[in-house]
Order: sequence, then structure tokens, then C-alpha cells
Amino acid sequence: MINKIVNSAKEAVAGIFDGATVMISGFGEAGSPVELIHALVDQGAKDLTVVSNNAGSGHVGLAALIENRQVKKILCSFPRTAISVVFPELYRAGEIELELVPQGTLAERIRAGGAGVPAFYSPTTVNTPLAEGKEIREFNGRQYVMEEAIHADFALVKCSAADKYGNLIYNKTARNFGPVMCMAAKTTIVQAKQVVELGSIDPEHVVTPGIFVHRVVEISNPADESKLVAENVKYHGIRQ
Amino acid sequence: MINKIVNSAKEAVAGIFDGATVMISGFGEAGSPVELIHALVDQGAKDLTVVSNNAGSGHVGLAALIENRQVKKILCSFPRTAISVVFPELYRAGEIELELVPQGTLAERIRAGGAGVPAFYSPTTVNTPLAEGKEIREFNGRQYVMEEAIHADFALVKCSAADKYGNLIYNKTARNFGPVMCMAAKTTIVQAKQVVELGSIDPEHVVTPGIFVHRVVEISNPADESKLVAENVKYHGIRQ
Amino acid sequence: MESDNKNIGWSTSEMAQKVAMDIYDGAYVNLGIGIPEMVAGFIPEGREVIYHTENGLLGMGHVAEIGGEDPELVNAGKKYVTAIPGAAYFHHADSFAMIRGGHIDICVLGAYQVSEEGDLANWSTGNPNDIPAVGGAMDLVAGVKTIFVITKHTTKTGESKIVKQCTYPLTGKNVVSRIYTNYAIIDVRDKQLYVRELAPGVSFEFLQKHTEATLNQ
Amino acid sequence: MESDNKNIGWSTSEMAQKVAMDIYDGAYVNLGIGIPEMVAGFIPEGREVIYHTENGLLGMGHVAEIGGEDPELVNAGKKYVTAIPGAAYFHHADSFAMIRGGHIDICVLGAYQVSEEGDLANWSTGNPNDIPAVGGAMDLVAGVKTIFVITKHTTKTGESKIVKQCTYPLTGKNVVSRIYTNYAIIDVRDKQLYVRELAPGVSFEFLQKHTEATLNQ
Repeated sequence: MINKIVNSAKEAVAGIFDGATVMISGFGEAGSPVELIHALVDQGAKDLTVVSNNAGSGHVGLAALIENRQVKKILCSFPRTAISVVFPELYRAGEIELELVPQGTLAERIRAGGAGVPAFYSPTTVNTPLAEGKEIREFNGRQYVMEEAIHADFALVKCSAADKYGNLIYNKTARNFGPVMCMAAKTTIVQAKQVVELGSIDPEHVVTPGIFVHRVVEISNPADESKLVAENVKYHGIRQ
Repeated sequence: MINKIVNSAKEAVAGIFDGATVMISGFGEAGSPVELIHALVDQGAKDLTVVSNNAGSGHVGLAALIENRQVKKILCSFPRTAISVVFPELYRAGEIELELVPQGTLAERIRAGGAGVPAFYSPTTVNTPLAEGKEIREFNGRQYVMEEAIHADFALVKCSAADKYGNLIYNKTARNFGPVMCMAAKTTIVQAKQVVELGSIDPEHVVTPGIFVHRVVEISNPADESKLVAENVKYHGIRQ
Repeated sequence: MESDNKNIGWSTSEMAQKVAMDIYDGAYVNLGIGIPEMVAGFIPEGREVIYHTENGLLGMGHVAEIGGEDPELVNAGKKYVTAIPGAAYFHHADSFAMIRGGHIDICVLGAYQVSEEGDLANWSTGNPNDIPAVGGAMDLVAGVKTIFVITKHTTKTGESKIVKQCTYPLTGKNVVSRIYTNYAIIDVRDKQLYVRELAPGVSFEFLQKHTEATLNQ
Repeated sequence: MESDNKNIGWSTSEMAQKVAMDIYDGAYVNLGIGIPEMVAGFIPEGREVIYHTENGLLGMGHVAEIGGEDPELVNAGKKYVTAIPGAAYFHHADSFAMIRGGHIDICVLGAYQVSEEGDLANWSTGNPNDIPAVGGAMDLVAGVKTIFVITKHTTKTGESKIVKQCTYPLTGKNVVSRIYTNYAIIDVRDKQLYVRELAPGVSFEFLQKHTEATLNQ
């Protein structure tokens, strides 16, 4: 029988291996699966390639994962925020790699990964340094750059409600990268503010159909990452 | 001020010109905008290129448009149904062109048109006659065919409810091609079973955001196309 | 070749039952139009299977009861169906993202011909008088992880449908994993055919005699 | 070049107001982070404009009031905002489909440099000590129908931001339609710059003197 609900964040992130590619939802703090990321800090997998729009703020969530030296490389559109301290320091020290990807290209490359499209053409970055080394091709008199799909071994995603089939709905702009990341990972791990009965999400309102989701953990009182950042909280993992 | 509601199907289809490319939503009868199509029959634009999953059933809707000799060419995945009589006859007589496109490729090419992606690679049709003349390219050891975006001058789409901004929701499997067609047309024309007040569609539940929609007409009692077909109704337009 | 012997082998229902036995608990399944649809009726107790229909529904239920038909709730074969609790509706591009992206576990399809190497021909007989129509078949064989074919072993005129090379236009190359016929269940592995199970009354020799392709025991 | 004369030209608010005057009724608009956000406050009465924020909201309202902030309702600048009746939420791929697909009418962005031909540099100064960050800027300039730039005419050190050739890394080539500075409004047409309006107290000669690029009257 199908039941994707697991009992803890620890159980949810089990099996994430050294060297894995991990997508992490969120646009800044909105939609960032803080509890899952902290469970991954505890779990300790290293040499990770992370795909996420930003590179974390303060010393919690993705920033804590980076600070714990678990991330080898990050693909993101905007690693610099007013309160990002961890990534800039490691980046300047040459201790973390960065692949800078425009935000829309990042979203579309992830969707392509989920949709079985190995590559597509985009007008974004043509004639800019970010197109360097990429194939340029003309369609109808305009130039486009070829962009390849991004796949992941795991996705860590935050949503507002989930059922045991893994159907998801999101809250407002916390939706952002969640739906496409769910599609593009071999194992999609979701933290839901609420686990609801099968049938309580109207089939017309489902945003991520359960087929894209493998594990769901209920985190009914997720931390407000922006508050943790403002309070300068540091997450060092339970082993320290 | 923004108000996309028009008063009649006639007004909704105004300006569709000879030679235009017109997308028509629907999977068989489900989601087919019968009243808009009939208004287009009345309006009389000809030499149309139609993009639709099927080629019409019986003598109503898309079949009536074809029977009225307004369609020069059709792009579809499945022109043959148990009760399609009009298209097969004209096709065999060489009086209508067909571009046969696999269903998923059709959907993705339309989405690409709406998303500003001029072309993408797909595994579908590789090593089949439908890949003939198309570019084949290898990614990660597998072969893919390059598929180009489809754009339209107009889209005729059926939905269940709309507001004056053009936000749409659909009913069950009548959703099918509607959302991607709305994205890919210069002018998207929608028939809604119900026009509702701004704000009565929850922003979380909107399927097609209003930016993709240009004209909405309320057709509160749309014909059940499958019934019309079963009853062998013929639509010849109001001018005949 | 001699014509189909009606007295031996499995009935269509038995074939569908055999397919159903191979659909595991928790699988996401797409059933082709026609005989493949019968498979849903035979899933063993205790297994939960979620059906995808490519026209935009995951969690398709049984066929609608008379009087309960909704013309806007149909399956890929345009039959009136139902949705289970926990279902989801989506548009066509999202639906085929599930297919092309490798998210559907099993697809069961009919066939005109299957080749030794697992090539499938099921969309066109190549007859120039036929209206060409492909629907979602090419997307399904290109995208779904495992393709099961359910088909009569021979045509009405007794010709083998399991052939050395397909003579009909291909739906996909090297795509079929397993073939369920009225005579046998046959696996495609490393571009060769292996008989997995023989129907009652069917010997390997009989099977090979009715099969153009080379079979392995 | 001499430094910016504080006594002549438009204030930042006046610049935003000038941009607002050029945003037509019914437009779908994306406002960049920072000064461009000010434009929303100056849309003339009677015009209805719908704001898109690329992190997944069409129909963004004003900034959230104190106490009414929702950490899951933010704009592209990560400010707490609100949604208007008739708004819609969507995921990032759909959001950038709106941008890349040419559905957004107007985008207002800041600039480091704009060239004579309408090239824009606004994401990187090329300083190797800066952390590179691009966000959605390249997608916006490549996809939105009309790009307005709002910027001080010169840098803090008095150098022209309107240049013959951008020396900073490009965001996009031939993408800017109109430039709003504290000194003037300048159109980019056929890869040339045309002065559309001069701020009070600014003469064409003064403007040209403070502009590296060649201006046309």
C-alpha cells in the first residue's frame, strides 16, 4: 500500500550519500526546508552538489550546511544576500565551487530534468559572459543559447500540506522552486506543515502530484528561517 | 482598467483573420470550446492552420469548421476517432493537410511556444518515421530529436470559471491542452462556464494566470459536444 | 503459417490477469486503450496501484457507472471514468512530463508487431488508406520505465506478431520489456527473446512454430 | 568629468514618477529591486497595472504593513508584500515562462551602464572580489517586451553611466528601450540615443557634456 509519510526528518534524509546532487527549494527564506537541511547537517553527507536559488543566509539552513563543509559545489542564481556570510567567505577562500545560473534558466533547466528534456534553447545570457562556452544557435533570426537539463539524486522541498500519496500544495510565494525540484530528483523528500487525509486536497488544487514525491515528513511548527537569521542563530548539528 | 470580459462569442472571435494559426483546446469532446468554434464558423475566416489534439467528431465543433472548408492544415496527434467523418474524407481527397505530432510532443511544443523556448530535444519519435527530416542529437549516450516551438495567432479555450483579469480554472480532464494553449497564442480567447468576481478564485488555485488571457466570454450552458455528435447534429453556421 | 488454435492458450482475461500479477504494489501505471484497460480489473488484493491517464489525471478510478458519466472526466480512450481520493488533475504538458521524464513505472500497450530486439509497432499498419494517428503511444514507449505488451500471439490470418524485424512503422526501438500473448509470456533481454511462461497446452516447439522471431528457453 | 550638480535635474521620486507616467493602463509590469520599486507609488489614477514578481506572484500588492508580514509572501527583493484580489501564485518555471515568453509588457531596472546601442550592464562590475550574482536580470532583459532603465545619470564619482560601450559585463545586448535619469529621459531607437525630455535646468549641451555616449536631439 502507498504511504510516503515517514516519522522524522532524520528518517526523511536517510540515504543521502557523499557526492550526491541535492536540490533545495526556497527563494531566500521563503520555502526553504530548514528542518530537512538541519537533518542533513546532522546526517553528515559530504561533497554535495547543491542546486538552490540562493546560497543561504546567516548560519542556519543552507548556510549551516555550507558552514559544516558538506557542500563542494553550488548551482544558484544569487549567492549574495545582505546577510549571507558563510558562502562568500568560503567562495573567496576557494573552498566552494559556484556555477552561476540565471534564475529563469535555473528553473527551466530543472523542469527539463524532470520532464525528460535533455536540453533546450533560451534567449537568456546571449552576448553575456554567462553564455561563454555554450552553443549558440539561431532560430527565426534570433540567437539562443543551448541549456542542458539539471537532475538531482535528492530534492529537499518544503510545502504547506501533503497526503500519504505525496500530493502537495504550497503556501503563497514559498511555492517557487518546489514543484520543479520535485520533478527532477530521483528521491524527493518533502517537509509538510501538515499531513492531511487522502482526498482532503481537491484534485483540482494539487500543485505537485504524488508521483513526484517519495518521502514526506510532517514538521508542524517549522522554524521561520528569516527570524533565525535575524537572531543570528547558528546551527552546528546535533553531533557537535 | 482591466476587464477582459466580452459580451458574446461573436465578439470574442472578432478579428480572426484568413490564414491565421488557431489553437483549439480539448481532448476529444472534453474541453472543446464548441460555442467559440461555432462563432468562428459564422465569422468565416478561412485558410486556417489549426492546432488541436484531434480533428473533430461528427459535424459540430472542429468538425464543422473543417466541413465549412475553413481549415487548410491541421497539427494533431490523433485525427481518427470512431465518429470522425469530416476530416478523413477531406484528407483522403487531398483537401486538407495534416502534420501528425505525438501527443506529448504537441503539448511540449505548445508550452515551449508560450515559454519563449524556440526548440528542445525529446526522446519521442527517435527511430520512427515521425523523426524523418528532424535533427537527431545525442545527450549522455541516448538519441533525441529536436522539436521546435509552436506559436499561434489565436487560441480558443474552454474553462470552468474566469474572472475579469482572465484568471482561469478548469474542470477535471477538460483542462488538458487549455493552459499551454493560453500561453502560446498572441490572442487567447476563452469561453467560461462562469464569470466570477475578482478574488473569488483563490490565488493558490488559479491554473491559468490572467496574463495569458485576452478575451473571456461567459457561455453558461455550453453544449455537450459528445451529445451533439451522438445525435448527429450538424452545424452549418448562421449564414446558411 | 497455420491459424490460431482456439483450444489452447490463455483467454484475453487470463492474459490481462497475467499482466496484473506483474504490476507491483505502489506502481504508477498507464494502461493503453482497449485490452490493456482490462488489466486494472485483475490487480491482486493488497496491492495499491495508481493509474495515470495521459489526458491529465493521476489516480484514475473505475469506469463511470451508467448515469454517473461526466463528459469532462474521461480517460485516454475517451471513456467516462472516475477519480479516486488522492487523485490529481493537471494539463497536458505536465502529464507528458510525467511520461517523458521517466516517472511512470509501467505502461501496458497493444501491438501490431514486436521484434526480437523489443521494437514495437502499434500505431500504423503503413496502409496509405488509413488516416495516420499516433496519440501518445510514441511518448509512452520513449518515456515509461517498463513497457509491457499484451497481444494475441498471431494475427487473425495466423501471422506471427512477434517478428524478426517489424515491417510496420515503428512506435519505438528497443522499448518492450515483456510480451504477454495467449500462448506465452516472453521477456526481451539484451535484444533477445526469452520464454518466461508457457500457457497451458503450449509447448516451446509449438510456440516457436507460431513465432517468426527466434525464441530462447 | 565634473561631479553631479545637486541643484538641477529630477529627484529620485521625480524620476520614478516619470517612469510611472509611461506605464499604460492594463500593463503587466515587473519592477526591479531598489529604486524601480518606487515606480508603483506613482501610477496615475485611473490606470490599472498588474505587477509580476518573478518569485511566483502575479498581482503583487503594496508592501506588507508592520505586523502583517508573511515570511512566505515576499517579492523578488525578499521584501514582505501583499497580493491583490485577482492575484495568482505559480512556480518558478511558470513564472519565467511569463518572462521569457514575452508576456510581461514592461520591466523597470537599475543600471551600472547603458550603451548607445541599448546594451545594459547591471549585474556585475567585473570586480573579482565581488561574489557573482545575477538573479533574474538576464531573463528579464531577454524576455520582457519593453525594458526601461532608471538610474542616476552619472556615478558617485561623476562618470557617465550612458556610455559608448559598456565596460562592465553585459546583462543583455540591445535590450533597453528608454532611460530615465535625473537629467533626462532618453530613448534608444535604431541603436542610437534620442533625448525625449530634459529635466528642468538641464540643457542639451549640459546633458551631452555629462554623457559619454553621443546623444541626438
